[in-house]
Amino acid sequence: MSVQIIPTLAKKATRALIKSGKRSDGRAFDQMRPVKITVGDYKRAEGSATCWLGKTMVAAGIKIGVGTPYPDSPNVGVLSSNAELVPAADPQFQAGPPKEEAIELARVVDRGIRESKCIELEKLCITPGEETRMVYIDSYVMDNDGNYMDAASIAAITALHNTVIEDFGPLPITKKPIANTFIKVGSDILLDPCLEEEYVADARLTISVEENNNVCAMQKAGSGSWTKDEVLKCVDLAITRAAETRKKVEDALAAFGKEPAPAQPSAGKM
Amino acid sequence: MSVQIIPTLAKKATRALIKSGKRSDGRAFDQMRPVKITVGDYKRAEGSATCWLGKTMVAAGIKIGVGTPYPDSPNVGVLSSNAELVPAADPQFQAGPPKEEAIELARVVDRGIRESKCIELEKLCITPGEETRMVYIDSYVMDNDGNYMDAASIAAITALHNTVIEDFGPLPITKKPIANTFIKVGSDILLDPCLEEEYVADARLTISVEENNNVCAMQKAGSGSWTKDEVLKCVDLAITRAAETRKKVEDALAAFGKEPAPAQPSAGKM
Amino acid sequence: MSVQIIPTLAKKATRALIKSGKRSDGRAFDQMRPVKITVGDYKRAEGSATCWLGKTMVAAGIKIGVGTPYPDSPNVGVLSSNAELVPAADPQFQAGPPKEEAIELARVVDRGIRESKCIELEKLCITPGEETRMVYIDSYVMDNDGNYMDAASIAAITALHNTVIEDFGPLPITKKPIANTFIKVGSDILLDPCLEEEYVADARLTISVEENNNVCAMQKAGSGSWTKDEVLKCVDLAITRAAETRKKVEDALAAFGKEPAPAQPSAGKM
Amino acid sequence: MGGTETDIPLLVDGKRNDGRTIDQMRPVKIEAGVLERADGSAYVELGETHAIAAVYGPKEMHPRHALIPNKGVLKVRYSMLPFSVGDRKRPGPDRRSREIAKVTREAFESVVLLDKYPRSAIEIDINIMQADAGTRVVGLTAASVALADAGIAMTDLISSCASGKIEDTVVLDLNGLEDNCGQADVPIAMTGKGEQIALMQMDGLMTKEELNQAMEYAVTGCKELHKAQVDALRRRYQ
Amino acid sequence: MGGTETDIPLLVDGKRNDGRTIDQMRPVKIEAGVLERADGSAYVELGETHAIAAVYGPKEMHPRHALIPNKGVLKVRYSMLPFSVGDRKRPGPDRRSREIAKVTREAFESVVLLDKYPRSAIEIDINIMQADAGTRVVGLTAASVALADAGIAMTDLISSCASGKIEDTVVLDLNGLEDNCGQADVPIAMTGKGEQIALMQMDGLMTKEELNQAMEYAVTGCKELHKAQVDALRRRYQ
Amino acid sequence: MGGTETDIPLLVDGKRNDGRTIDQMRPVKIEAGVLERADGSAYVELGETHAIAAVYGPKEMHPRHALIPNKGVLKVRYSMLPFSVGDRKRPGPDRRSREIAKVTREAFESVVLLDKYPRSAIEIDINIMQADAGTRVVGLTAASVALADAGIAMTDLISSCASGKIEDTVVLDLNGLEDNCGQADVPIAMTGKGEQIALMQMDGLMTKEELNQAMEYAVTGCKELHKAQVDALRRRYQ
Repeated sequence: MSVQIIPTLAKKATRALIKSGKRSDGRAFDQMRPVKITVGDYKRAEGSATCWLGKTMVAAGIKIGVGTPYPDSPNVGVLSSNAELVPAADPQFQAGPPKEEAIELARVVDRGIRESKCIELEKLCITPGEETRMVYIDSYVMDNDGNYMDAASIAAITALHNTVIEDFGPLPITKKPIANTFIKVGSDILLDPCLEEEYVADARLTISVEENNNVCAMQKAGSGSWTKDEVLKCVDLAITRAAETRKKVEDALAAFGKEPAPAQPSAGKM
Repeated sequence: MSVQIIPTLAKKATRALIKSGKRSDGRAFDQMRPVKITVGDYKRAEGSATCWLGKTMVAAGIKIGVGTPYPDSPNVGVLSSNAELVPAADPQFQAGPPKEEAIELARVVDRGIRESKCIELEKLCITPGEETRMVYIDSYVMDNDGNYMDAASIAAITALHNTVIEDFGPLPITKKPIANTFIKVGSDILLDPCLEEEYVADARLTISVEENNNVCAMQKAGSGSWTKDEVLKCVDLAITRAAETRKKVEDALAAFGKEPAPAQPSAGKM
Repeated sequence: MSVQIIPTLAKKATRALIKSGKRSDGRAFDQMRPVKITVGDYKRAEGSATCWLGKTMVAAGIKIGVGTPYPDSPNVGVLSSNAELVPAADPQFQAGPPKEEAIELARVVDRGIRESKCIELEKLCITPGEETRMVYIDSYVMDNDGNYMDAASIAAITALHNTVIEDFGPLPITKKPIANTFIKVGSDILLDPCLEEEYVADARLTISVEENNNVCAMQKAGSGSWTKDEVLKCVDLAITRAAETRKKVEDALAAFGKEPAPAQPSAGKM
Repeated sequence: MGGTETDIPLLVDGKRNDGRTIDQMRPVKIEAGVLERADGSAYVELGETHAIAAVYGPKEMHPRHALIPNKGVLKVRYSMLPFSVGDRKRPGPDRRSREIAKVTREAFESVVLLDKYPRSAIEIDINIMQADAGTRVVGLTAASVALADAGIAMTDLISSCASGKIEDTVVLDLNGLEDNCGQADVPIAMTGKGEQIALMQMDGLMTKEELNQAMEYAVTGCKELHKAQVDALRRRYQ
Repeated sequence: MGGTETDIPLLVDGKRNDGRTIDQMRPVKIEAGVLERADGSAYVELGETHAIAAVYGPKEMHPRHALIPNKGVLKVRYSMLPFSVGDRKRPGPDRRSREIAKVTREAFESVVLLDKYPRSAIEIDINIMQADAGTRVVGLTAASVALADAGIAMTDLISSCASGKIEDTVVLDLNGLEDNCGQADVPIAMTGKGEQIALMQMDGLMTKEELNQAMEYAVTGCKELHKAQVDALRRRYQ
Repeated sequence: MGGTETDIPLLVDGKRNDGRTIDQMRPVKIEAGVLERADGSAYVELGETHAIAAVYGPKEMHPRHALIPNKGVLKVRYSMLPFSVGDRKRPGPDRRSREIAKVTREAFESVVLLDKYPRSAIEIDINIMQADAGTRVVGLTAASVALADAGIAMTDLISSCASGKIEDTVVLDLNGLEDNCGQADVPIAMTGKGEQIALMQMDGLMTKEELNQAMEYAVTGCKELHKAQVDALRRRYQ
C-alpha cells in the first residue's frame, strides 16, 4: 500500500538515478550501508542486541521460558520467533495484529536461524516429552529506512550469541547465519536497499548464508521475477557480504566481552 | 445480505414459476436433486466423503485426536463439529472468522448426529476423567447451489461411517441420521431448494430423521413462519426421503467396500 | 465519542446551572443520588447484588472456580475482575470486545478491592502451587445514567460479602472499600455525577476508601487536570461519603440476612 | 439433550419434580419498561430463568454500507451473563449465542414491519441474568415486550416457550433438571394467536406424534405468555 | 526442514522410496472448471497432494478505501482443510498460511495484467484438500489454471514445483516422507517458458552448486506441469 | 501493589536499597529526536526503566467517521516489548496496556492544543524497552518530549514520576524491588510548573497525609524531569 503515497515524480527520479548506475547515498550497488551493532542493550532480556543499517534500526531480545516440547520431537527445545513493525518506526506501520509483512519478517528471520541448525536445541530439553526450555526471539523494527529484514536477522543472531540462561550458562549456539537482501530495479540488482529504493523495487530476494557458505534460507518477494542467473549472482555476493557482516557481529560481541566460549559439555547435563 | 444482489426481476420469475407448480430444473416440489456421494476421498482424514446435491458440493472429513473429557461426562468421548463456507464456493462467502450461517451449519449438522446418539462415544474414552479420543467433524462447502445444509449432513454421516481409528478399529457408530431441508415460498413447500429458490424463500425448515423414523433435530430459519400442519407435513416427507437418501449413503459406503461391520466388543477395551 | 452527539445547547445549559451552584436534580455538589442496593438477586452466582445510583443500575455476580495459582504467589487465591457495558444500558455502548471504558471500569473496581486486601486470598488456596479457588467478579452495567464506576464498586463489594462457597463457607472477606467519583466542571467539583453532568465534565477522579479511612485506589480520567488541593478536598469528602455508603451496604446485607459472620478458622483448612 | 443420567425421578404420578403437571408452565412474571435509557425494555421470569431485554431504534444504520434503502435491519445480541450459570461463562459471544441471536432475529423478522423503517436499524439486546433452562424462549418473550414498549410497529407480539420430553412423556416448559436429564427439547416461538411458528428448534428424539403433542402444548404455553405480555404492557401504560 | 531422523532409506541405487528417479516428478493430474459457481476453478493432484483453487473477478473492490484507481488488486487466500493433514489443523489462517498467501499473490502479480482491471479485485482461493508435501506449489499451479479458466488476462501461466535435497542429493519434487526427513526444500514457481522465477523460497542447507541443480530440476518440473496445465485448459474448452 | 514479602530491607537509616534518599529520583537521561522516520521522538531512562516514544502528526484521521470536524484526535499506543520484563510478555495489547494508553491520552488532552488540528490525528507510540517500575511515567515523560520534538502545539510540557510507600514511609520514584515489595504506588503526571495534575492513579494503602506527601514529592520529581526535558529539547535544536 505504501507505494501509493510516494509521489510518482520521486519514484521516477530514483529509478533514473539507479539506471545511471548510482544510488542516492553514493554506495555501489553491491555495497551495504554502515552496519552498527550494539550488544546487551535490554537488560531484562537473557540476550539482546540492536542493529542499525544506515538509519534502519531493529532491536532484538531473547527470552528463555519453560514449556512442553512438540510431540514429534520430545527431546528438543522449542524456538519461537516473533517480529513487530512498531508504529514508531514508519507512518505506514499501523497498530494492531501483525500484518503479513511482520509475519513474513518473523518467519524469514526464524528460517535463517532454524535451518542453519545453529542452536543446539537438544541441549535445552529438561525432561524429554515433558519440559523443555523455550527460546523466544523478538525482533522489533523501531526505525525503518528500508531492509529491516537484514537488520532484524543481524540483531537476532547477535542477541542469541549474547544470551546467557540462568542456572544453565550461555545458550549453546554454534553458527552465525546472516541474511542478505537484494532488490531488482529494472535490470539492476541492489544490495541492502534503503526505503526509497524499496519503493521502486520490482522484486526482492533474501538469502541467508552460514559459515560454511551454505545457503540456509531464501525468500523471494515482490511483484517481479528473477532469472536463474540473477539468483546465482546474488548467492555469490551474499556469501561474500555475509562473511563481512559476520565479522562485524563478532567484533560487537567481543567489544561487549561476551563472544561466549563454546557451551561446556557439562552445561547440558542439568 | 445475498438477497440484495439478485435482480428483482429474476426473483419474480422464480416465484411465478413456483406459483405455477414448477421448478426451474423440472423437479417436483417434494423431489430431491440427484444425490452423488463419494467415499474416502481425503486420505489424511480418518474418514471422509463428498456429497453433491445437484451442483452443490460439500467435503467432509473426520479427524481423531486425543483430549480431556468434559468434567460433567468424564467417561464419554468428545464430538466437535465445525463447518466452513469456503470463499471458492460462492461469491457471497467471504474469508474471515465464521459468520452466523457457518456457525448455524456446524451446529445443525452436529445436532443431527449428536442427538441421534449414533456414535457410541463412551467407547472412545481412554482413561475416564483424563483422556479420551476426540471426534472432529469438518464440513467444507466447496460449491454452493443451495441447500448446503443437507449436503453437509449427508457428507458428514457418510464420512463418520467411513472412519477407521488407528489402534482401535472402525468408529463405533450405529445409525445414519439424515437432514432434510424444506423452504416455503408463498404457500408452497419445496424440498432441497437450489440457490435461486433459496433467494425467494420465506422460511426454511431442516428436519433430521434417524432409522427408527424419530426426528432427532429440527431448525427453522428465515424471516417467515410455518404453521403446525405445514411442519407435520414436512416431517412426513422427511421420513420418506431420509430413508431414500440413507440407502444412497449405504450404497456409496458399500461401493467403497467399507460399510463397516459393527465395532467388535473387544475394540473398546484398549 | 458520546460528547459529539449531545446538543451544544444542552451542554451549555448544564454548565450554566452548575456555575450557578445547582444541579438538575436539586442535589448539593457533595451529595450522592439515592443509593439502592439489593442482595442475592442472581441465584446461580455464589454471591450477587444490584446497585442503583439514581437511575444507573449495575448487576454484580461472583463466581467461584478452581484454577492454578500464579507462579509468583503459589499459596494465594486468584481474583479476576471483568466488567461489561451492556448495549442495553446506553445507546453509546456497542456490542463487541470490551472498549477501553469497560477495561478501565473492571480495573478500577478490581484495584479498590484488591488493594484494600479485603479478601483473605491465602485462605482460598487448595494445594499450594497447584490448585486454588478463583474468585471472579463480573460487573454488568445494565442502565447508565452516569457514574457506573461507583455503582459497580458498590455492587461488587456487596456481592462479595454475599458470597458463600460450596464445601467451604462464606468468602473470607474483612473490609468494604467504597469508590467515590468526582467530576470537575470549571472550578466546581461534583460528587456522583449523572450522565448529563459527565458530558460537561473537564476531568474525573475516583477515590476508593476503606474502613480505616485509608485511600486504597485512585484514578484520574478525562481531559482536564486537578490541583493538589482539589485532590485533597476530594479525599476528605470521599472518606465521609464512603462511610455513609458502607452503612447502606451493611443495611442491605443485613436485610438479606446475610451479613456473614467472619469466616471460621477451620474453614480454611479443607 | 444433556442425557445425563439421574436417580431423581422426573415424573411421579403425573407430577414433575417441581410439582407441576405435564402441561403446566412455570410461574411467569413480566414487567415492561424496566430500564431508563433504552427505548423499550422488559424483564421476564419463567421460574428460575430471568432475562432483561432492551430495544434501541429505529436508529441510523451502521456500518453505512450494510443499510437497506427500502427497509429496516434488525440486529439481535443474545448474551448470558457470566454468573447466570453454574460454571462461570466466559464473557463474549460463543457459537451457541450467535446461533440463538440468528434464529431470534429471524423470528422477529416475521412480525416487525421493517418496511416502515427504511435505512434504519432496530437493535435488540437480550441479557440472561439467571439460567434454569429455556433461556432463548424467555429472552425472546422479553424482547417482544421490549419491542412493543419501544413503539416498534409489529403485526403481532411473539410469545415463546419450550416443550420437551422426559421419561417418554411430552411435557411443557422444561426446567433445568428436566433439560439436563430429559430426552428432547423443542423451543418454539409463536405469534399471539398461536397460528404461526416463528421459531422452532428441536434436539433429542421424538416421533411425529410426540412432536405434534409438543407443538400443541407450546400453543397453550404461548397463549398464557401472550396474556402476561399484554398485561405487562397495559400496566406500563396506565 | 523437519530433519526428523528415519531408518527408511530415502535413496537406494538412485531410486527414491516411492520408486521415482531423482529428477522425476510425482504423477500429475489437472482438471479445469471443477466448480460451478466460481468464475474459474481447477483441481490439481501431484501424487498425494491435492488442491482445489477458485477465482472470482474482476469484481468490485472491498473495502473501497483500498481500491487502486488505475489497476486491479489481487487477493489470495491459502487454506489447508483441517482434515488435509495428519494432526487436525485448526481452522482459520495461521502465520504459515498468511506467508504463503503473500508469496503466492506476489508470484501472480508478475503475470496478471492488473492494468486491465482498474478499481477491481481478483480473488484467488486455494484449498488444500490433502497434503503430502508441496502444498504451496500445487496450490499455485491450480490457481494459475483457475485464473486462466476465469479468463483473467495474463502474460503467461505460472507452474510451480519444488526441488529438494535428501541424503546429500538434489532431487525433484519431495514427497511427504522426503520432506520430513530431508535436508532442504526449494519451492519454485516459474512462468511457462521456465525463464522467470516468480516464487522462490528455500530452507535447509545447500551449496550454490546444489541450488543451481535445484533450479534446473525445477525448470524441468515446471515445464511438465505447464504442459499438463495447457492440456487441462484445452480439454475444458473443447 | 505486589505486596510480595522480602527479606531485603528496603530502608536502612533513611537510605534505600539502591542508595537513594527517600526524596531522591533515580538518574535521569533524556534524548530528543532519536528516530529518523518519526515526526518527533524521544528516549528516556529513569534508572533501569527505558522508553522510546514517537509521534506522528498532525495527519489525516482514520477511520474517517471518527474524525472531529473542529479539533484533532489524540491516539496513544503503549506497548511493553516482550523482552522488557522478567517473564516474556506476550505481544499485543493487554488490559493493563489499554488502560495506561487511555490515561496517558487523557493526560495529554489537557495540554495539547487540539483546536489547532481540526479533522486530524496525532499519534503517540510509547515503547517500553526495559522495565524496572514506573514504565507509564517514563513513557509519558518521553511522549511529552516527542510531541514537542514533532512541533505539536502544547500549553506546556508534561512531566511524570511516581511516589510510593515502603516500610510505612513515603518515598519518591519506586524502583522495581520497591514496587514489588512496597505498600503503595502513586503515578502522577504534572504540567511543567507542577500545578496541574494531568494523570494520577494510586494503588496500595495511604492516609490522606501520606497522599499529600506523595504529591509533594511528585512535584519535586516532575520539576527535575521538566528541566531534563527542556535540556534535551534544547540540545536537539542547537
